Amino acid sequence: MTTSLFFLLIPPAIAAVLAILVRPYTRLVGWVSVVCAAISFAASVALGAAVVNAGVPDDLVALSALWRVDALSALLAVCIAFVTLLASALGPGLDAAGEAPAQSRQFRIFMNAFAFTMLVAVTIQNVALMWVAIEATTITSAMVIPLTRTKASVEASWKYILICSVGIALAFAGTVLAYFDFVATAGEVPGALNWTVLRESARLLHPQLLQTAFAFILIGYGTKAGLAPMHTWLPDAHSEAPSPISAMMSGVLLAVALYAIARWKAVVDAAVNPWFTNSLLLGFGLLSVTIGAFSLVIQRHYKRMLAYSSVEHMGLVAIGLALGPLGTFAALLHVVNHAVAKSMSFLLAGRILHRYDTTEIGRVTGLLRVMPWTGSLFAVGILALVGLPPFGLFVSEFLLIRAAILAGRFWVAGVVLVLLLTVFASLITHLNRMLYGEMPSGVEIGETRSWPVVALALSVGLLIVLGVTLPQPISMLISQSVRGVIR
Amino acid sequence: MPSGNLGLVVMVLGYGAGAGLSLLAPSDRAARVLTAIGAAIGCIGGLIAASSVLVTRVPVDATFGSLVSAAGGVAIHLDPLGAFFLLLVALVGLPAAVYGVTYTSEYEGRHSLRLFGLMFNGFLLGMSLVPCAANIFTFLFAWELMAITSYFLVMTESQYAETRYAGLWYAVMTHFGFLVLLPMFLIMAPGSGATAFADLRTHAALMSGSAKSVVFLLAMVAFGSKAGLVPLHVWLPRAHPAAPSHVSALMSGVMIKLGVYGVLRVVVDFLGAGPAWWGGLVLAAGSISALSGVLYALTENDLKRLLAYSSVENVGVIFLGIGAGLVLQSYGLHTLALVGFGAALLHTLNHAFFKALLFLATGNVLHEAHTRNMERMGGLIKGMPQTAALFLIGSAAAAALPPLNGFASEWMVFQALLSGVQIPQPDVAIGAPLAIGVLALTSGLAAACFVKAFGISFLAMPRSEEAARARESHWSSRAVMGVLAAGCVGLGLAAPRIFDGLFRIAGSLFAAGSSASPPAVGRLWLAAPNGVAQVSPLLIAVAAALAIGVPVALLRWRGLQWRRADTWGCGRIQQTARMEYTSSAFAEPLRRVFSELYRPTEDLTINVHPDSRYFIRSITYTSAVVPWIERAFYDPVARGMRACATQVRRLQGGSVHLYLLYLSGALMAALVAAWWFR
Amino acid sequence: MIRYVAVLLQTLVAMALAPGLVGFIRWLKARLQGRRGAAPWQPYFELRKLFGKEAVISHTASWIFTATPFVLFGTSVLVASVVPLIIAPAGRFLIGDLFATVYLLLLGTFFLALAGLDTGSPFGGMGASREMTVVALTEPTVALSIVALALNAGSTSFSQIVSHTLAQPSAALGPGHLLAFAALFIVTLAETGRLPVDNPSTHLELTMIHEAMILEYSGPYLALIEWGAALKLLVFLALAANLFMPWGIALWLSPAAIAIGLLSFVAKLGVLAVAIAVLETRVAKLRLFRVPELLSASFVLALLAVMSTFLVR
Amino acid sequence: MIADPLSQLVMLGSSGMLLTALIVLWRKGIPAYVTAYRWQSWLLAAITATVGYYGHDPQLYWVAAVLLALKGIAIPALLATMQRRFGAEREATPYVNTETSLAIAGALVLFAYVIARPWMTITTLPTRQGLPLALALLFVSLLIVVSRKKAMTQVIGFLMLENAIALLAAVGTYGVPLLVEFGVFLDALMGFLVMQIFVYHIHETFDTIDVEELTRLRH
Repeated sequence: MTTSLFFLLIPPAIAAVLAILVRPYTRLVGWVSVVCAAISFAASVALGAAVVNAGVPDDLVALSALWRVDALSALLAVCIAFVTLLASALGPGLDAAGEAPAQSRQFRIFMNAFAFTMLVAVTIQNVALMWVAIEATTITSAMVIPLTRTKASVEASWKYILICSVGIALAFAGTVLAYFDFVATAGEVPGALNWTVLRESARLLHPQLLQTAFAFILIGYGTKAGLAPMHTWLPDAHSEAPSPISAMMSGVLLAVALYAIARWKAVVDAAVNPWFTNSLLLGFGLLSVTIGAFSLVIQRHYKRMLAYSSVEHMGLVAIGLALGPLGTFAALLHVVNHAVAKSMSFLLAGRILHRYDTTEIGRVTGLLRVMPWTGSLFAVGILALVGLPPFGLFVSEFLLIRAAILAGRFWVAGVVLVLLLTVFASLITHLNRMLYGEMPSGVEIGETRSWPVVALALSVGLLIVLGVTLPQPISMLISQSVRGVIR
Repeated sequence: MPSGNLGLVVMVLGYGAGAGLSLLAPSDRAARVLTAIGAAIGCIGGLIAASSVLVTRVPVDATFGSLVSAAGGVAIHLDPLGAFFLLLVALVGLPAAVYGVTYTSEYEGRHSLRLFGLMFNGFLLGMSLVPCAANIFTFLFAWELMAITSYFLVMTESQYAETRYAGLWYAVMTHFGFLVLLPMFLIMAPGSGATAFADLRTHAALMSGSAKSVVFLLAMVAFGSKAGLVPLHVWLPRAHPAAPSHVSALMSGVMIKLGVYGVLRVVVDFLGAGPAWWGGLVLAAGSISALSGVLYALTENDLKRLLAYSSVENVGVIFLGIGAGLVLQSYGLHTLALVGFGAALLHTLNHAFFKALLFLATGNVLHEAHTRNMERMGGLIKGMPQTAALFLIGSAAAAALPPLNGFASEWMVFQALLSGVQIPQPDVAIGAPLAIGVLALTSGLAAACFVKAFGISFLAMPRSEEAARARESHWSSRAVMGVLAAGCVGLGLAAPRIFDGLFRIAGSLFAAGSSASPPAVGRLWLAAPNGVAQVSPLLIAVAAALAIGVPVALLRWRGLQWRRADTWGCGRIQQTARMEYTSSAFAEPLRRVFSELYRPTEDLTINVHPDSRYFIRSITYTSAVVPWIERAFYDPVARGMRACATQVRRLQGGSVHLYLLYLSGALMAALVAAWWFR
Repeated sequence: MIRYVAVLLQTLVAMALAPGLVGFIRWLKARLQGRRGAAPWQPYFELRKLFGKEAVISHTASWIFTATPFVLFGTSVLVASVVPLIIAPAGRFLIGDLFATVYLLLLGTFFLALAGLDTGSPFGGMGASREMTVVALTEPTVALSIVALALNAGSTSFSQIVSHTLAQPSAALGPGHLLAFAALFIVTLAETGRLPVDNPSTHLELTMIHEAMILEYSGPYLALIEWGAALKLLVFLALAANLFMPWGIALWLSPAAIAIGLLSFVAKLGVLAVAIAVLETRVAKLRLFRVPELLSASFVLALLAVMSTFLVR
Repeated sequence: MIADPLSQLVMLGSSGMLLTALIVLWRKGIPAYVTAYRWQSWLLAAITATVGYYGHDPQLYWVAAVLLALKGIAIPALLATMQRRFGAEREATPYVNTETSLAIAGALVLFAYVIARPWMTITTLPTRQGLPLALALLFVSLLIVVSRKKAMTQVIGFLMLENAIALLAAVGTYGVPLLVEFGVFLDALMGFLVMQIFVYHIHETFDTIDVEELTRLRH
């Protein structure tokens, strides 16, 4: 347990440090960081297996006063490590005639640091330190956005750092308030900020103060999770960042922020009527889905398109969290599926951008004939993102609607379905425009560096596996996490 | 292993192999052949499974609970009704697959035949699995497999912007249906979270009337959009022409019928008898679809669009049968109700045959004439006599002319509607004669429509070079069309036996029905309920053969001498194709009669000689039919969506201050909420 | 067996009578218009002459053109053998009911229209288009009048309708019955190409419907078509006669009954023929686009027939 | 109660911090902002130390020391260098003019009191009077970030936001555990450094630090 946690966290740190120390940059560093990512992915899987075997719903594999891995942490850790591995393997700085070494170095440093901070965020059990880690993710990821410094990237990085810092600061204010509540009612206790302790003693806490705290926390982490109306940084940052980073941000960073919200929700629900947190989450979730959906209708850039679809999906997850056990199950499953599908789509978008040298949908035509494999995989990614079978997101959206109807919230189901149709219509329109039509002149035909395609094809396979046979370990992991979050 | 399960295994393996192998095929040619072989094996498997169930009446069951256990696992249950539709898939799929081998040869090098093979087999697999599905997840899975693959099949000839547009319409409409399907099933699902169809059936019995009605309405919308009921038919006349012809044959012959399957399964099987207005609604929908379908078909000059609209019409006829059944059932007249359902099933089967035949024949025509526009065809009967003859059989069947199969099923629908007058309440019963009037008008118009379809494109003088040069297609495609044509005749003559079987299938849907016995008299007679009227297609055929054959024989015996001459041209020496009656001219009278529906836009510009207005240089006349039904329903939606989108776009204004303002606003709102909530 | 023979015989009788009926109407019209006109049996001579002549077939025509006359004639004969003329055999011995009859007639029209298009002459196309329009618009009327009858008799088979009407004569004079009769009579005029829908004696291309379609026919083919058309007229009149006033029709096969049946049949035909002749001398042909109004009027009549039947039920 | 020196001092300090924030709303020159921030950080350090003294919590002395070093000296110095680098760019016309923003600030302070009133009942800490002030400071610094156009001003606003939270911690809970405290310091420093880098980027690519220019990415 402890060892696997060690091997989960340390390799990215090593890779980052190595990238800092070794200069000028050499390909070796890149490969080392790939290997490290692989190791930590293996470790995360081991961790997940251990948790499943331990089988205890929530009680917890506390490793020390500081670290703690339960099902939810393991789930997130697996996602993070997986996407990191993809990003690291397909990122710049691996082949000889690669990009500018300075850029590669910057990328390797902060990509690994980024991964490290995310992994820490999901495995640490002190809510304040969790906050520290999440704030750190902002800093590390922000440093990679202006990898190639253009006006756009600078603007995007400024908006990202400013909005997210302000938001995350609010989350800390919420944390402090909750702590204040705890200290005021329960007095000084060692490990009072460990959220298990918080949750155990939540019944004593002063409900209204806790509600205020949750308001701060929801807005704060919600900013990071891209919930509307705090999502505004997201399309800019995700579209300007280098594709591997976009993949990590969109695929898992948002999920990490929602992880924090889920943890706090568990605490607050123990003290106040869950109706409060549920309705807040429902409200922001529906708003996100709405804004995400309608921003997709008239969208000119495919990376921004993917970004808005992330907003929409995070909204769905938030709604799921508000819909009781089944909804939470659907939400967590959706997090996993979305991590795979969205990271894949962003990496493919990177290949398309590299070939067509434009992010405009209107100028990317005849993709299926220019890059047959990339094109078809991209199509698969989009079709998965709109929630069609046989891909995983269909299952999770199906469960989400079912949860809504079982919870008697028919109007939620109705609204979500209408919005999903809007999303489908717009995405399929854009996809249609990109895949078919005349090939623009001056674009070379055929695939280059085909092995990334293979890697991405694997994640397509994963998506199908998730959709057709939701594997037992994963569903067990998720249902354990549900029991950990919902009391 | 019972033959049923064996058949299913063979089916799945066949389609799977076809998909996989054609994807990995070494050459385009190999891809074509492998596609067909896999599909054929799959169809044969489906044939085995379906017929074993239909013969032994023992349903086939199989469950794979481990797959997606979270969503209820994958479950298969093939009962007679499902078997009938599985049979439909296989019966049309087999000819289509064989036909495709030669038809897709022209795609070599232009489109990816590997992808096509994958999608084609996936499409067949999806369609075959829909009637086998025994729980919500499996059904939706198969349903969407069918939808996605058919989307890519429609997009095959993506070089045309028109095709891409059609694909868009198709995708959106089909997904709309899918998203309506979800709540429909989930409302029926019991709170325990069980999703097996058996549980749905039991739970539906406990549901309140209003909940049942909601499910019914959702089912009508969801399955109606697949079946192409007006006004949800918009994708049909776009997608069918765009798709390759044998795919159109499958879509029109089988896929839209799965909408019929859905309605029968959910409304008749799960919900059971409902209030009379359900049936009334179905009758209304059927009447509107039948009438407007055939009317739009009449004014079409695009041969495939014409056939697509005719599919809308036939689906309308099918729903007339179902509607009659529902109304009668709601009054407890179960035997009569079964006649309605049986008639619907019979017409489903018959339409599958003649529409597939027509689309395949059209495929040959397209291949030769290189256009779908009838006004550039003509005289094809000289170049391709056999295709012409086959198309004629199809048209006659579509016009419900005896003794072909279309006649048998429409006669049964007539009788089913007629028995509606036996409903005790006159104010309800009066609906039956009205529906009969609609159906009669529809069949008359259908006859006119297919006179036009055949006469304009195959008869008289060719209107274009290509049409003049048209030659017969590959023998294999003619062979499969021959099989389908034989089916059209055979199903017509054997209608009494078949209807007997379909009646029992419909009877298996509800308890009261299983005891009822079909009104068929012997094997020769197609009989109305209570035997108040009979008709024997076989005898009609024999008598007609006599009545036509004897005069022929007599004239031959007397010997009639004849000679060739030019068509009389009112004194003109030379008849040219320009002087022939065109497709639009043929439809003109009816277009005037129904101008209320068509709202035709006409524009006549006469370019006269500068010296005297009596010397006319050129006359240009353009006229178009306004599809106002579509406009009325879909334009507002599109406009609303765009409006919302433009509003939402404003939010992302670009100013970081604005964004921070949102953030602060959200914070304040949340704080106030937290402050209020006690 | 004997019944089959009887049916065959009465069909032959109908075939024999048909040209006479046409001739009689022409003769009577001529008389009413103050002309002497040709003798009623003139059509027989015409048929004989036509059968003797050689046929001229257009270069553009295909086998559809040559097959059509036989189909048209055959279907007419078939229908003649189905409907009750002199004797009304019980249901089992007939191959179909009213609906089947309608569709059989439609089969003939279908081929006739195709033949009209086949020669590529603009007149043929014109005729075909107009014919199909008229036929399509008559269908609902026919169907509804059938329903009106069926509502009374509880069946759509001839024998039952006939026997039912005979059983209770009062129904024959009921409003439903009369309205349905009126509707069916209008349909008869439309289907058989009489005034005011079509003018059987014109050869002005722009006004004609039936004649335009058969413009290209000659010799034996034309003979078959003319004969078939005449038979169709006879069948329609027989329907109008026997379904609404079946008195005198032979229900069993005794010589006396058959004799009475034959006489009453001829009498009824005569009456209806006179009616048509009078009508055709009185009214002018309608403009083509006024025809739908007439047909919709007939549809309304049929609808009223059904309604009233419901009311009296 | 009133006699309690701790609550007196805390009230005084908190009010002073709020005042410095209001000064930022009122003045126009960036140097003035930097000074205001420096003062605020010193006040924060002082409050922390006082709380530590009366709460007999030696840890807080360390915290106060780091506060002073980091926020009271280092960061203001860096800000000053930035300001010198960019020259005296004045905060031109903000989105809301001075009067209005002061009025809004007043409203926010009121709102803070409304929100924070219930909390006063649950604790008996003598420092609880500082809670609403801390919240008010938080809101006001939000207002600064929202309504001021220069990137630097926004950075200062953000820093003040952090101060507000630190104040909240100090008066509410006598400070959070030391580990957290230092984690937060680390983040604050890193965050500030990154922001500083980005401000330089902005200045190089747009040759202004007016955020107004940054509206290229939209929709």
